[in-house]
Amino acid sequence: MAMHSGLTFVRGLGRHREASVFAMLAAVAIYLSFASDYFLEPRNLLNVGRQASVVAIVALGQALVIIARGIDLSVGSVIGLSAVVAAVLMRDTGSEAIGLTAGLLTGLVCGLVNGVLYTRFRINPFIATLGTLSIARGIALLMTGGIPVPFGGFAEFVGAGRIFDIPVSFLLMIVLAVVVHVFASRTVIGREIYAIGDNPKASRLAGVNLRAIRLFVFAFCGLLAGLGGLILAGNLASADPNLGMGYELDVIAAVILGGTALSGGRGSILGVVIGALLMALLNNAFVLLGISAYWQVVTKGLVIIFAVGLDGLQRGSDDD
Amino acid sequence: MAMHSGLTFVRGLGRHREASVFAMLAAVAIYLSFASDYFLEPRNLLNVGRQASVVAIVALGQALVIIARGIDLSVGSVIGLSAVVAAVLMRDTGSEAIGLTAGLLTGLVCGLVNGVLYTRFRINPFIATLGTLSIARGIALLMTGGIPVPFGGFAEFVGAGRIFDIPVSFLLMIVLAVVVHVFASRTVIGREIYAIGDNPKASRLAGVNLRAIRLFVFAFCGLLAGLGGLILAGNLASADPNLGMGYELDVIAAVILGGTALSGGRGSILGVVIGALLMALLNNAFVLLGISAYWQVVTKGLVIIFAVGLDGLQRGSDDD
Amino acid sequence: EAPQGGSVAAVENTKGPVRIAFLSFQNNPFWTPVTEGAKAANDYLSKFDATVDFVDLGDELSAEAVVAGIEGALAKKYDGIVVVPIFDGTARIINEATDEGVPVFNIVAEGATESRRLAFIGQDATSAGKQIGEFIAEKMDGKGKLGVITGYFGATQHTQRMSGALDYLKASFPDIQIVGPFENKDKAESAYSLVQDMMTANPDLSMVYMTAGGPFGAAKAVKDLNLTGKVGVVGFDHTPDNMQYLKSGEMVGLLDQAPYQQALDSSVMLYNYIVAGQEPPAKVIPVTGKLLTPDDAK
Amino acid sequence: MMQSDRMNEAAAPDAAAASAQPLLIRARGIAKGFSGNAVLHSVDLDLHAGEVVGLLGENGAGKSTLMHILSGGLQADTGTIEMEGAPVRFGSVAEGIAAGVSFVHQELSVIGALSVAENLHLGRMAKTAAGLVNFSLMQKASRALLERVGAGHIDPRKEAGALRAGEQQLIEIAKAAARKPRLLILDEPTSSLTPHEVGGFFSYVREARAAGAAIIFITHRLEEAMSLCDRVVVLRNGAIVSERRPAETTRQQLIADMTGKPAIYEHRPRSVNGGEIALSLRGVSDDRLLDGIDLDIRKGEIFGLFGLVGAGRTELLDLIHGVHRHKAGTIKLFGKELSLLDPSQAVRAGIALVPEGRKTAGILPQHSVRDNAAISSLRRFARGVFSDRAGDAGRVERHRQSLGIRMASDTQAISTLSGGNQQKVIFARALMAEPRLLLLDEPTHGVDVGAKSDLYGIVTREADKGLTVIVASSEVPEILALCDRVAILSKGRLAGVLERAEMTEDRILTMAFKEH
Ligand SMILES: Nc1ncnc2c1ncn2[C@@H]1O[C@H](COP(=O)(O)OP(=O)(O)OP(=O)(O)O)[C@@H](O)[C@H]1O
Ligand SMILES: Nc1ncnc2c1ncn2[C@@H]1O[C@H](COP(=O)(O)OP(=O)(O)OP(=O)(O)O)[C@@H](O)[C@H]1O
Ligand SMILES: [Mg+2]
Ligand SMILES: [Mg+2]
Repeated sequence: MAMHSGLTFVRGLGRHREASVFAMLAAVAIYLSFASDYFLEPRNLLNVGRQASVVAIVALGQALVIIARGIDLSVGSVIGLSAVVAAVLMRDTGSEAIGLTAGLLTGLVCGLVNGVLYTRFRINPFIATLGTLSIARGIALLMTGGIPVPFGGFAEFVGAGRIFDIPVSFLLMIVLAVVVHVFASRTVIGREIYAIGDNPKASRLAGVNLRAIRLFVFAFCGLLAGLGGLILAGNLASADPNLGMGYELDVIAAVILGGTALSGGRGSILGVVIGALLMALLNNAFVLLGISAYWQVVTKGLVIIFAVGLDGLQRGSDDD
Repeated sequence: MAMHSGLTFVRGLGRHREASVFAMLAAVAIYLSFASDYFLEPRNLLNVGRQASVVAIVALGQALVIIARGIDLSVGSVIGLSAVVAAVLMRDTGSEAIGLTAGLLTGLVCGLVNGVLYTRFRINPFIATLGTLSIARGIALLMTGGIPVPFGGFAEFVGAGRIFDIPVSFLLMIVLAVVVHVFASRTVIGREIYAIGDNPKASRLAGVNLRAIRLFVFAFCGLLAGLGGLILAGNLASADPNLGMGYELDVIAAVILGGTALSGGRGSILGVVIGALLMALLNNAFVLLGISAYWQVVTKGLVIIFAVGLDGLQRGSDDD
Repeated sequence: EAPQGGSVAAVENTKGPVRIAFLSFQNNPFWTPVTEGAKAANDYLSKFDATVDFVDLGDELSAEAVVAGIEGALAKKYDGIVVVPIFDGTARIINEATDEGVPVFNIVAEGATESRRLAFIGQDATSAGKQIGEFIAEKMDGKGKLGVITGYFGATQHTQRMSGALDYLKASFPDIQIVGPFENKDKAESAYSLVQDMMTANPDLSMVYMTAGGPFGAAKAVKDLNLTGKVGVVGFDHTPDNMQYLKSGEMVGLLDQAPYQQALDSSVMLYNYIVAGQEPPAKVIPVTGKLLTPDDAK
Repeated sequence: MMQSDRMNEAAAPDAAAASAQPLLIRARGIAKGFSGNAVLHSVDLDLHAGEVVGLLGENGAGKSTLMHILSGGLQADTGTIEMEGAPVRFGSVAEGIAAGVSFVHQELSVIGALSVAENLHLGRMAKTAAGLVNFSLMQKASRALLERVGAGHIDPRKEAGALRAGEQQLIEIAKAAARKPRLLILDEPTSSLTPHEVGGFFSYVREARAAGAAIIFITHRLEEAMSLCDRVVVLRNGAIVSERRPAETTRQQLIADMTGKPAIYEHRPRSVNGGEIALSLRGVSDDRLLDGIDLDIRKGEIFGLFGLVGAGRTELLDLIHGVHRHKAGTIKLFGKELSLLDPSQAVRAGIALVPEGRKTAGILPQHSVRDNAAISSLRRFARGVFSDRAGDAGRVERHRQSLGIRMASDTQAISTLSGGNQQKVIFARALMAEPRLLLLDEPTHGVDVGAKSDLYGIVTREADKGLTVIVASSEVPEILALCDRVAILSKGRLAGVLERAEMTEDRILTMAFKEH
């Protein structure tokens, strides 16, 4: 019975784009469970989960942006800025609540700015968010003078704490993934996000409020980046203005590895999480197997290509 | 007469997407000529040209890739790998010709690999080139053990030399820009590149060899990245395996600032050069005006947004 | 007499106004004392009709940025340049400046290629690595497992610090087993995860050596794993985050590069050369970093 | 200047029948131009509730533009619109929809990533108490809706992108129907429907009329207009030139109204029997559908390919053009075996295709008319590596004249041409490649009657000069008007080949149903 439904599940996956990344994830995991005695230890698996969590959480927001045919390059900087704002306010007001709220709001506001630049000023999101990438990082540096600010309390619990040995950030990721999955597949706004990504013009003609939905996805992505910043800084108990630098590529890679099309309209939330897990698993593998320095870099590239290449070969020449 | 044709030129620009970046470039230049006594000195202007040249040269190739609806994230790593291959071979064989040829070939081969991954294995170019980004960097590290290799001779002349006070790399950029412009707008392949970016399926049915053209643009982009690597390493007289790291974003930004649409089918070569010049001008301005590092980061973001935002406002809501 | 924090005094200015460009970066707390040193030099030298203009080369460290910065300073006709050339590939432009009669003083780190700079003051990365290696060997009692995390694979300074320590340890203490190196791209969060994974695969690890950015991430991981006292982290730079863990004991050794003094002394020596032709005491002026241990932090 | 057969509303007795119903829309003096080119000149139009008005006109006459203005998608330069006596001015499509105007566009625009049910409810999805989308309710409602427009066989859970063009068209009609419109605009809704589907669609339109909606029906199939409409309005060059009741007019009369001349293409007997074999298929199969096709087509022949939806016509043309590879059998062009890897090789071998699906497979939307027309022949006329831009202009101009393409200039973006004119540009593209074998897949979709006969004339003229032509069509009249012989496909098999003398509508249809 369980066996059978398991099979159906796997077969169901086969039809989806995330299938090949999932296969790659499974392959790496199976290989690791033979190659390293430590891999299957619950503690290690949970570590991998924690390491994937921030990328996965931010990638949830990014996935919605990309499904809606946008892109947000600023997430890495927003991570840094939100963390810094939260830490500075927490330090200056002494109130955790104010600090954390301000951190999340910062993410939200950055997202809204991106959304407004896109919808009101009609700036290509690639350029608009490349701009805010720079601006947000600059503000974080200006606020702190480049010096990390200590950060602790509840955020540290979220970033580094555990409940029954399970990292809180991993639990949070699971909860958020479920919420975003339900949101994307079962709510009106969720469905409209897919619609505008697939065919913006037709969606607008059908009465979908293009601007509102676009603004929403950018704001939501910003909010999640803000949350990611709090988790990351909480984990380190320190808000570094350079926190999250370069995360945009990891996050976008997780989204696309997970089978979301950069051209919009298609994508799965499950896939995003698998993509983030694959990337965390790779880093874990390097350490567990003690792969030599430069081969780590090469291997990472190869795995990324294989993960998606399997899918391409299978699909054959049906496109174009 | 000259006045009149100048006006026509400006008006012609107004209709094009690159107009607003050009306006921004002019605005920054005018501001600088008042704000700094040194800006208008020929020596400084030529410096700006030289500083823009590598980004511009690589962006020429990237522009064709993007016009054909692809993207190449690996250019930064290809810059590094080509430089390293050239330097190592030059050192080991003692022959400049072998080294330089090998460097260019390395770029070409990297581009071909990207192209094959896309056309044969149907891997989304974003992912394929993200993979080669990592692989090429890893190979460069493996080849050098992470230690920069001295590099000199003709490449140093190209990278750092001057002819009548004009930097050779700047001259090379001008020549290449003209060649690529003519190529893109006047040759069969050039026009086919635009066509496949606009509607790949229709172009294929109309007899355009989709695979061949896609392979070509990636190969050409790789070749130019290889050339960029030689120039950059030549300028520094040293081939560092980390050379060009992060260049992909600058290069793509120059392309998009110049008015090329990420969705393909459209774009101007002139615009690409303007985009690269704007970015070099900004860096020059920071040094000339002594703007503090953190404000540099903020300013850069603002200028990028303004440069494109002008255009968006002017166009109004014609899309979607 | 020498200014506070510096070791060189300025000579009388008989030449008229002197302008020095001080080219440096700013992307993490390491640069704060460098900036302050430059400011102090400006304050001190202003009494001698000389200015030291701090020019930020931005937050992305690269040879190209250095080259562009020197080109800019030459265009602005400065009388001398203090620069942090960090990478290979800056030698040519430094030579060009020297040829034009603008002396260049290198500080902090310079590429492997010799340039005709006036002088270099800074820490030799390889010997700094060796200094840390000796410290590690002593702390580990000559045996056990050492995890290594480097900033960027292929970054010269990081590589030299790493091999300075590892070559020494391999030669003198074969019983020390090395895990890694792994790359953290100067990121503390990445160091955190790496230490977590290293401890999983090597529960008997007793020391972590970080060559570049983000050592406090490694220290935080040690703390969260409740291994304070069992596993120690050694690294570079006396930044506030690092110092905090030196106090709490996860960090057991921190080497600094006396950046304030480097910035101040170089500016004054360059000034002395410009106004009086006074050569610096040596072509390479070594700075021995101060190695702080938990005892110093208390 | 323009001869006008316009009925005088007050006087015309037949208008009384319609005007027994209340006047819904009263448009006066509507004019519209695009960058200086006038497209509509002072159009007056009245629409009554419970009336189906046919809107006919040549490609580019301004039909779609007029409809965009009525629905709020475009704003008129001058003129007024009243709805039930009150002036209205829709600033956007949304305002039009709110006022009860539904517009089924000429170009398909379903959301491929969403299910049929979601497509039908886009912009107004039902929610459960928990705030989630109520899929079961939507599916139920969708079934009812699809049933109404005669598409009950479509599963509302299916992804819309996987449906055939005709089915997608029905989805769009159902979407409009769902809004219970007061004014329903249908811009060439039948162009990709099968005869059976057209029947279901007609009964929906009649039902909507009975429910009191005003309906505008745009088509290039005059029979449809004659059988469905209460009144037929003809637009020519942006002005209304006649209004007639179907019962009181003829096809010929309507054509004359549209084109200003009474011409209509008649098949001219041709003889190609002596010619050499241009294309020969032996046992051609693919692994999906086509099964052992044998055909011999002579040089200069116009050869028809008929079949029901999904019979495999497109698939067969694709194999000949190298879009897919055949899995068995041989294809010979003038005695030389073809084994094409790509359409680019086909074009080089002298095979050109006018594909089915203008928007997805035909036009390069961001390119100019000239570039669109020249893309297939760039290599043929290249001088070295350079393309012959100047020559292109001349060639495009020649084809513009011979095909009667209506445009302001050949540097205009093709997406600003009317649908039928876009199709003519694609035709020009194929002809400019100077092929030996021309493959036409549903070549006159969206092309007006006048232009259709022009195109038939051109095809025949080229065939007389030795061009071999294969025409895949779902319209029997087109086959009858054009072809020397016809092959009928049925579920991927060759049901038979009919000589000219044997070709009748009955026989063709009977054979097409052979495997069903
Ligand atoms: N956005 C635009 N810019 C410029 N010209 C346009 C634009 N839209 C329409 N036109 C022109 O207006 C004219 C009328 O076009 P319209 O689409 O209304 O024709 P139509 O009667 O619907 O033709 P068809 O039967 O081919 O669909 C055409 O000549 C077309 O080129
Ligand atoms: N790439 C494909 N994969 C799977 N099935 C396909 C593919 N292309 C076509 N088919 C199927 O093959 C059948 C024949 O399609 P084809 O387009 O050749 O038919 P047709 O006779 O041209 O009819 P029409 O164009 O009216 O649909 C259809 O049922 C179609 O769904
Ligand atoms: Mg129309
Ligand atoms: Mg067909």
